[in-house]
Amino acid sequence: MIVKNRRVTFLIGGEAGDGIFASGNILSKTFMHGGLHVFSTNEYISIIRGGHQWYSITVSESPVFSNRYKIDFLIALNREVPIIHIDRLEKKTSFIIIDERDKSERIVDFNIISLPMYDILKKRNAKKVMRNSIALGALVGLVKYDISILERVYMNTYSEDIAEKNISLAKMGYNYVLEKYPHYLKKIFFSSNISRSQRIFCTGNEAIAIGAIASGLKFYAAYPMTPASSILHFLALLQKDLNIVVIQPESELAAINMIIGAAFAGVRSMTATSGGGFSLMTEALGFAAMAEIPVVIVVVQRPGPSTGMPTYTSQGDLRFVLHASQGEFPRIVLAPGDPYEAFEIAYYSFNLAWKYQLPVIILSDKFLAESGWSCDKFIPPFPIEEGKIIRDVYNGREKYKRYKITEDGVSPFAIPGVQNAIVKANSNEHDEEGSPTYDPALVNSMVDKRFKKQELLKREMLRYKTIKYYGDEYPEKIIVSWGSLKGPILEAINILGKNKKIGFLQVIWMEPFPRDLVKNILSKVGENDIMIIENNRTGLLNSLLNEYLHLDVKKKFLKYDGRPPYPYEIIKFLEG
Amino acid sequence: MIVKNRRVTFLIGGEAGDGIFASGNILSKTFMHGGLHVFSTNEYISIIRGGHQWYSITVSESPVFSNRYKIDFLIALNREVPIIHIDRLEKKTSFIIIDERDKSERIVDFNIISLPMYDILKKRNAKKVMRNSIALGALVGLVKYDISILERVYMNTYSEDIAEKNISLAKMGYNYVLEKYPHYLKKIFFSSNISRSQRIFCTGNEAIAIGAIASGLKFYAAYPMTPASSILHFLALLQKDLNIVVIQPESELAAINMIIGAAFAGVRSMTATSGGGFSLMTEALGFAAMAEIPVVIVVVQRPGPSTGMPTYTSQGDLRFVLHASQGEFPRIVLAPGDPYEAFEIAYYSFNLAWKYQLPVIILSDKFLAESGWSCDKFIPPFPIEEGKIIRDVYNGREKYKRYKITEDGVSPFAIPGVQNAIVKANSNEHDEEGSPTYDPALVNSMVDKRFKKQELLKREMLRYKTIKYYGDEYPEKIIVSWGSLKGPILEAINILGKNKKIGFLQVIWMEPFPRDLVKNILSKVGENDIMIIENNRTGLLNSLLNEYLHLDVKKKFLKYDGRPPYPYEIIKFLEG
Amino acid sequence: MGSIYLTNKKNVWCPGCGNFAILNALIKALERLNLKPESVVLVSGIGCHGRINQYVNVNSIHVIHGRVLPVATGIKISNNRLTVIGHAGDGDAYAIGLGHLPHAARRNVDLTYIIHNNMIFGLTTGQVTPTTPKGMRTRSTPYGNIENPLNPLLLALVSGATFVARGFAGDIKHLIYLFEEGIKHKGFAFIDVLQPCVTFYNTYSYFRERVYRLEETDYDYTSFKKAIAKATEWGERIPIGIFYKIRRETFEEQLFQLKDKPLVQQEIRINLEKVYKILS
Amino acid sequence: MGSIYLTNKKNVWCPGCGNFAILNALIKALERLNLKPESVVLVSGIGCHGRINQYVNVNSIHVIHGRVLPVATGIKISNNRLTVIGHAGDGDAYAIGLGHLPHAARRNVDLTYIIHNNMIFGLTTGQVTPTTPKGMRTRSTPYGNIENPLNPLLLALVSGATFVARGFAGDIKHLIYLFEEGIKHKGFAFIDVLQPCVTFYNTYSYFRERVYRLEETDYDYTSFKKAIAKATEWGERIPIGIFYKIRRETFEEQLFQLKDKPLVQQEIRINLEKVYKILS
Ligand SMILES: Cc1ncc(C[n+]2csc(CCOP(=O)(O)OP(=O)(O)O)c2C)c(N)n1
Ligand SMILES: Cc1ncc(C[n+]2csc(CCOP(=O)(O)OP(=O)(O)O)c2C)c(N)n1
Ligand code: SF4
Ligand code: SF4
Ligand SMILES: [Mg+2]
Ligand SMILES: [Mg+2]
Repeated sequence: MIVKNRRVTFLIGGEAGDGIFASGNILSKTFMHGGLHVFSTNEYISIIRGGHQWYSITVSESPVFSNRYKIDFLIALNREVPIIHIDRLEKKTSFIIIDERDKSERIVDFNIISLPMYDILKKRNAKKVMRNSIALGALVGLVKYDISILERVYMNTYSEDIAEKNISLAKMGYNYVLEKYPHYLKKIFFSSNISRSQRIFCTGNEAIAIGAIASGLKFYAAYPMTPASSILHFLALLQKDLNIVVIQPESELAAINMIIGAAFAGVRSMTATSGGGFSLMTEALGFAAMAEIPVVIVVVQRPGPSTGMPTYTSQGDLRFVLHASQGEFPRIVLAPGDPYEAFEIAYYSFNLAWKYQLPVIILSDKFLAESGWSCDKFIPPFPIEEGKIIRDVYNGREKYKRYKITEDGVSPFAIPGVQNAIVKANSNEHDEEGSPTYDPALVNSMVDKRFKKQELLKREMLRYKTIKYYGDEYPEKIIVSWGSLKGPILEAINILGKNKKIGFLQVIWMEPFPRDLVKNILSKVGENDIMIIENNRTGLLNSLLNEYLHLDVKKKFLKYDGRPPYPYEIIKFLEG
Repeated sequence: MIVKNRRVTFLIGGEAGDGIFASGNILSKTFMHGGLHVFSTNEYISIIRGGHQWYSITVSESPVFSNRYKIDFLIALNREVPIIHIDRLEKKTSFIIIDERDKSERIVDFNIISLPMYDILKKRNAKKVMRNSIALGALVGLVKYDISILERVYMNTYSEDIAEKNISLAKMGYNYVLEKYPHYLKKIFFSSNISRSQRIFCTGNEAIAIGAIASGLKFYAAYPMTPASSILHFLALLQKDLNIVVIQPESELAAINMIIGAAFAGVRSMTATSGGGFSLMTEALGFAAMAEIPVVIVVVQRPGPSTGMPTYTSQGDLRFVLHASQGEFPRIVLAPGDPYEAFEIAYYSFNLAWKYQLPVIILSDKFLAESGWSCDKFIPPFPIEEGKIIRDVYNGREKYKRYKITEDGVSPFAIPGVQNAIVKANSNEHDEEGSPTYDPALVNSMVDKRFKKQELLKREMLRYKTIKYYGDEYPEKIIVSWGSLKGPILEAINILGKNKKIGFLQVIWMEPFPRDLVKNILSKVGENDIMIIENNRTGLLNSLLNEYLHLDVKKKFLKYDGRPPYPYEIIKFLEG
Repeated sequence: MGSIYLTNKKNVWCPGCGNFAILNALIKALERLNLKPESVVLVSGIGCHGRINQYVNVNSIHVIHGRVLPVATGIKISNNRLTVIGHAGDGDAYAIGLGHLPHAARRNVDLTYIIHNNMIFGLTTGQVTPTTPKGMRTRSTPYGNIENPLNPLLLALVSGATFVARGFAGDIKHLIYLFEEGIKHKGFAFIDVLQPCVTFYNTYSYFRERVYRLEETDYDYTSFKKAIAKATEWGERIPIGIFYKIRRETFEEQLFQLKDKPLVQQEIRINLEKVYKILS
Repeated sequence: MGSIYLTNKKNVWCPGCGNFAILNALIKALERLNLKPESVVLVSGIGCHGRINQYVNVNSIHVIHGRVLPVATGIKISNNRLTVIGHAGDGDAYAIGLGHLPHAARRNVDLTYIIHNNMIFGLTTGQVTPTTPKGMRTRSTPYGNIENPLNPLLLALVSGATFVARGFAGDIKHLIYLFEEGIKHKGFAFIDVLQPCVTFYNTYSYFRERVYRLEETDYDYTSFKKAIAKATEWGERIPIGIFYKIRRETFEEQLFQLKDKPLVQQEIRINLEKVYKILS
C-alpha cells in the first residue's frame, strides 16, 4: 500500500480533553525522526472539554505541504469518531484503531484494529487520557515502525516517570497488535536521505517566534488570543534561556503601546494577536507610524466578523490590515505561506521595521499558525540590520533632531539615553524636532518624508522573495493565492503532475505590492487562464489585483467555512 | 464693488480666546437674515489661548458653496493678522478694520478703517474680548447694512444683558465708521427672493445631528473628539427639548458598545468621532455586523496618521472605514458634501441600518463639519422605515429565531421584552437561534445570509442619489471628487463659467459603490479628460476607481496639508 | 431540572466546572424572583463563562471581550423595564474590560454584574489573569507570576458600587441568595464569584477550607469603612457574602428623559422648530 | 528661568493655567535631583497637559490619548536606567486610560505618574470628566453632571500603588517636594495634582481655601488603613501631600532578565539550539 513519494495520512480523533494534540505531536515527531516528512494539522472547537476534535498527520518520503482528505489510519478515541469521518475513510484499505467497546455496525467495511484499551488502562492503573498512548503503540506496530523512536520522543517530551508510564502503555498496544493482527501489518518506509537529528517539528507560530528571536527580539508583550496564543506560550517558555522579557498585559491596547515604548527605548519588540485584538491595536499602529517607531505586529487570522470562529482558519483580514488606522502612511504587510517563510519573514521584518522606522505586519492564519511541519533547522539569511540607529553618543554638529528631513526620508534614530541627544517623539504632526506643527509647507514635507520610505522600499524589495512562482515555466493556467493556501495548492499541483502545465503564483508581500512582478508572471497566460484561490468570501487578493493590475480574476475558488481547502477540492476546481 | 452674484468675503482674525468664532457666527447670521447666502469656515490650531485663528464669511445673492482666498473685508484683532493674511488682500480694494494702535507701515496699501477699540472698551468698562463687537458694528456700518439685523441676532443668541452690552458696543463702532469714514461706505445688496425668517445657519455637524433627530435618534453616546465634538454639544443642548439621552462615557470603546446595547434594545442610537476614536470602535463595528445590530457611526475626518492635526481637514480615512474590523461583512459608507446631504444622509442612514440590520458609517470631514451654510430648513424626504422589526408581540408559529435564514437575508428583528420571543444575539458565528456553530454548511449559509443584504442594497440604492453630477451635459472634462470638496469645486466651476464645459461627478455612496453609475458618467469623456481632486495624499477615491472601474486617473489634485483647496487652486489645476 | 429558565442546549463546560454552580444559582434566583423570561437580558463576555447565555432561557447577547458593561448600560438605559444581568470572566472584567468597571460603579446604573472569577483565562487554555495569585505558574507565566493580584471588591467599593458581594461556586445556596439580592438591588450590584476551574486552576478545596459566610457573623453591610476592612481580609479565612449595600439614586432615576416611560416606548414625534430656533 | 531643563518653545497654555505650576515644579524637582536630561523620559498624553513635553528639555514622547502608562512601562522595562515620568490629564488617565492604572499600580513598575487633574477636558474645550463634581454644567452636560466623581487616590491605593500623593498647582513649593519624592521613590508613584483650568473650570480659590498639607500634621503615610481614611476626606478640608508610601519589590527587580544590565544594552547572541531542542 505504501510506496515512496506517496502520502499516508493518520488521523487521531476524540474529544477535547482526550490529549489528541499531545499524542499527535508525539506521533508526528516519531515519524520525523524516522526520516519521513511530516505535515500535521488539527481541527477543534473553542471549548475546553467535549466536542469532537482531530489531529491529522500526513507523511511521505518527499516533502509534504498539506493534509489530505482521505484517511489511511484512524485512531478513534470514541465510538463517534469513525462515523464523523466516514466519508474520509476508504473501504477495504483504511484502518481504524479503536477500543473494543467502541466498535459498531457502521464501520465493518474497514479494517478494524480493536484493542481492549480500557482494560489495559485499568490493569496499569492509568488515567483515561492515557489510552492514546496505547493507540499510538498499536499504530506504530501496525505500520511496522521502530518503537524505539516513539520511546525516544516520549523521553524527550515528558519527565521520566510520565514518559515511562506512556511508553509502557504504548508497548502494550504495540505488542497487542503484533500478536493479534500479524496479517494486517503494513510497512512504512524509513527515509535515509535525512539525518534524523537535524530536523525539527515546527508550527507556523513557532517559526515566527524563532525568526523574531534570531533577529534580536528582546521584548514581547501579548494578550492571549487564539490562534496567536502559542507564540506567547512558546516565548514565555523560552524567556529564561534567551533572556527576553515576555509580558502578558491587561489588553491588546496595553500590549501594542508597551512594545512601542520598548522600541522607542531601542529594544526590538513584537506583539501578536488575531483580528479582534488587532482591532484594538489600530489606533497605536498609526501612532507608531507617525512617531516613526519600529514595531512588528503578527496578525493570525481566524474567521470573522467579530468573535466569529476562534479556532478555525480564514484569510479575511487582508484589506483590514492594509488600511487600518486613520490617515495615510507607509507600512509593510507580509504573508508567509509555510514555516520557512514564517521564519525568514519574522527575521527580516525587524530589519525592515528598524531600517525604515515603520510598522511591519506579519499576516498569518490559523492553518499556518497551528499546523506542524518537519523542517530543517532555520538559518538567518543575512545579518541583523539596524539602519540609522544611534545607540551611544550623538556626534552631529547641529542639535539632534528626531525627525530630521533627509534625502531618503529616514532620520537618524537616537534612543533615549544617548549622550548629547534629546529625543522627542510625537503622535501629532510635527517639525524636525518633534514639536507640533500646523505650517502647511512643513506638514507637506513631513508627509512626503514619511512616504519617501516607500521609494526606498521599492528598491529594498528586490532583495526579498516578494512573490514566488511554482510549476511549469510555460504554464497554461496560473493559480494566484497567498498565505497558508500555498500548501494545499502545491499538493494539488504535485498530484496533477507536470503535464497539466499549471503554474502557481504566491504573493508574499502584500504591501508594498510587487505589482510589476505579479504582472510579469501573469502575462504568461491569458486573463481567462488565471484562477484565484482564497480562504475568504469576497476575494481580497483579487481586489488587490483589480486595484493594482486592473485584473478581475473570474475563476475563483473561495472557501469561507473556516476550513482550508483540501488538495482534492483544488483539483476539482481546476478541473471543473 | 459689490454686484449681484459676485461673492464678498469677510475674515475675522485674531488669537484663540478672542471670540472669533462667536462673532463670526453673529455676523454670518446677520447677513443671512438680510437675505444673503452665506458660507463660513474657520481655521485654528489645537490650543485654547493664543495662536492665530480666523473665521471667514463669504456672502452672495446666489448660493455660496465655499470660501474664497481673496479677502474683501478683514477684521484684524491684532497687529499680526493683516501680515499673516497679506497675500489674501487686494491692494486698493481690500478693507482692514483694526484698532488704531495696531496699524502698521506694512498695511498702508489697503483701505484702513481704524478705530480706537481699546478706548471704547475702557469707556464702556467692557472686557477685552468684546472688542469684536465694536468691529462687527464698524463692519456693518462700512457695508451699509441694516444694524437692526445685527441687533436681532445678538438678542437671539445671548441673554438680554449680554446682548445689550454687545449691541451698544457694536453701535459705537457703527457710528464711528459712519462718522469718520463716510467716503468709504460700500453697499451690500439685500436679497429679496428669500423670506428672512425661514433660513437657518447650520454646520455639517449640526445637519447630521438634525437628520438623526428627525429620524428618531433617542440615544447618543460619544466621547469628545475634534472635529466631531460639536455634534455632542449640540445634542446635549437639545436633549431636554427632544427627550433624547445624551451620554459622554469613559471612552470610544464604551460609546460604541453602549449604542450597540441601545440598538439591540430597540432604540435608534448613534455615535460620532474622528479617526482615532473610530480606531477604538473598530472591534465593535464587526460585533454589530456579526450580531446584526443597526448602528450609525459618524466619522469626521481630520489629518492623520495618529493625533495628526486635530483641528484641520482631511479625506484620509476612506479606505480605513471601508475595511475596518476583521472578517468580511456588508456595511454602508456614505459621504455627504454639504449640510443638505448631511441632513438627508443622517436621516436615511437610520432607515438603512434598521431595515438591513447592519452598521452604517457617515464619513464626513472637518471642512464640512465646522463650516457654516445659510440653509433652508431641512425636510425629511420620506418616512421613517424600520423594516422587519417586532416591537410588541411575536406571533410566529415556530419558536422565535433571531437569525432566521430568510429569502432576502434579513431576519425578523424582535427586541428584548417582546412577548413570546426570546432574543439571542451573538458575536460568535451562530445558528439561526444565535448559538455558536462550527458546522461548515451552516457557517456558509450564515455568511451568505449576511451578504445577501448587499443584493438588497443594490436595489435600495436606486432610491437615493448615490452620486451627483453637475455641470455640462456634454462635458469636455470631468472632475471626480467626494465629501466637502464639493463646495470649492462647484465654486470653481461657477467661476469658470458654462463655456468651459466642465462636469463634476460627486460620489456619495462609497459602499456599496455605485459602480455602474460612475462608469456611465465617466464614459462621457476620454480617460485623459478625467481629473480627481481629493484632500489626501494617495488618492483614495482614485484607488476605488482603480479597483472598481480599472481606471487610474492620471490628473490628480491632491492636497494634504490639512486645508481644503480654494476655488482658485482648483481653477489653476484645471487650467494647468 | 426542567426549569422554564433553562434551554435544552448541550452544556460544554468541563465536568465539575464551577460555572455549573453559577448557572444553577442563577436559574434558582430567577425562579424565586419569578421574572418573566422575556423581561430579562443576560449580557455575557468572551470566555468559558460567556457560554452561560446559551443555557438560560432569557434574552441574551454574547458581546465582545471585555465589553459587558457598556452594552448592558446601553440596554438598561434604553429599556429600564428590563432586568439586565452581566456575566463576565476575571479576564473579561479585570483585564481587558477593567476600564469600564469604576465608571459603571460610580454611574450606578441598575445592573447586576456577576464575575466568574476562576483566576485564570479558561477558554484560551490557562493564562495568568489580574486575580491569579503571585508566584503561580500558568501558560504565560511558566516561571511564576510576578504581579500582585487585584482585589476586585476593593476596586468596586472605592468606585462607588452600591452593592458589593462575593460568592463561592462551592456554596450554591449562598450564591442563590446573593444573586437574588443582587438582582433585587436598585443600582449597580457587583458580585465576584470564586469559581474553580477544574481544568486549569482547581481551587475547590482551597476555598472550601477557608470561606465563611458574612451572613453568619454580625457583620453590618451598611458601613463603607467596615466593607473596606472586610474586603481586605484574604488568607486563612475568606469572607463571602454581601460586603456593602446602600441605596443611591441610580443613573436612570436621574434621567429626566425616562420620567414618563422607557426610551424604547417613546413615540417619535419630532418638532424640529426648537432646533431651528437655535440656528437662526 | 534659564534652567537646563527648559526648552525655548513658546508656551501655549492659557495665562494663569495651573499647568505652569506643574511645569515649574517639575523643572525644580529635576534640578534638585540633578538628573542628566539625557537620562529622563517624559511620556505625555493628549490634552492641554500633554504639551508639557515641549517645554522640558529631556527626552519625551507624546503618545495617544490614554496610553501613557503602557508606553512608559515599555520604556522602563527596556531601559531601567532611565527615569520615566508620565504626565496625563484627568480625561487621559481616568476616562479613556483608566483601564491601565490599576495594573500599573499592582505591577509596581518604577514610574512616576503625574495627573494634571483639572476636572475637565481642557483641550477639547470643556467637557465633563470622571472627576468633574456632580451637578456641574459642562459643554457635554449642559443640564448638570449626574455621575458621581471618582476618587483617584482611593483607586490607586486599592490597586497596590506604593506611593500615593496629591498636590495642588496653587502650592508649588509643596508640589516640588512631591515630585522630588515621587521620582526618588522606587516603584509606582502616583501623584494627582489639583490643577485649575482658568478657562473652563477655575478652581484656584475653591481649593486654596480648603487644602492643607499632610506634612504639617502628624499623619503617618506608612499605614494603608490611614491612607484609605485620609483619601476619603474631601469637603471643607482637602488634604494634600503623601498619603501612602511603602517599599515593595518593583516589577523590574523581579525580572531575572535585567539582573546583569538593561535589556537595551544586552548583546544579541542567539543560541537557537535551545529552541530547537524543544521542537525535536
Ligand atoms: C479582543 C480580544 N482579545 C482576546 C480574545 C481571546 N480571548 C477569548 S476568551 C479570553 C479570556 C477569557 O478569560 P476569562 O474572561 O477569565 O474567562 P474564562 O474563560 O476564564 O471564563 C481571551 C483572552 C478575544 N476574544 N478578544
Ligand atoms: C482616542 C481619542 N479620543 C478622543 C480624543 C480627543 N481628545 C483630545 S484631548 C481630550 C481630552 C483631554 O482631557 P484631559 O486628559 O483631561 O486633558 P486636559 O486637556 O484637560 O489637560 C480628548 C477627548 C483623542 N485625541 N483621541
Ligand atoms: S476550562 Fe475551566 S472554566 Fe472553562 S469550562 Fe473547563 S473548568 Fe470551566
Ligand atoms: S484650557 Fe484650561 S487646562 Fe487648557 S491651557 Fe487653558 S487653562 Fe490650561
Ligand atoms: Mg477566567
Ligand atoms: Mg483635564
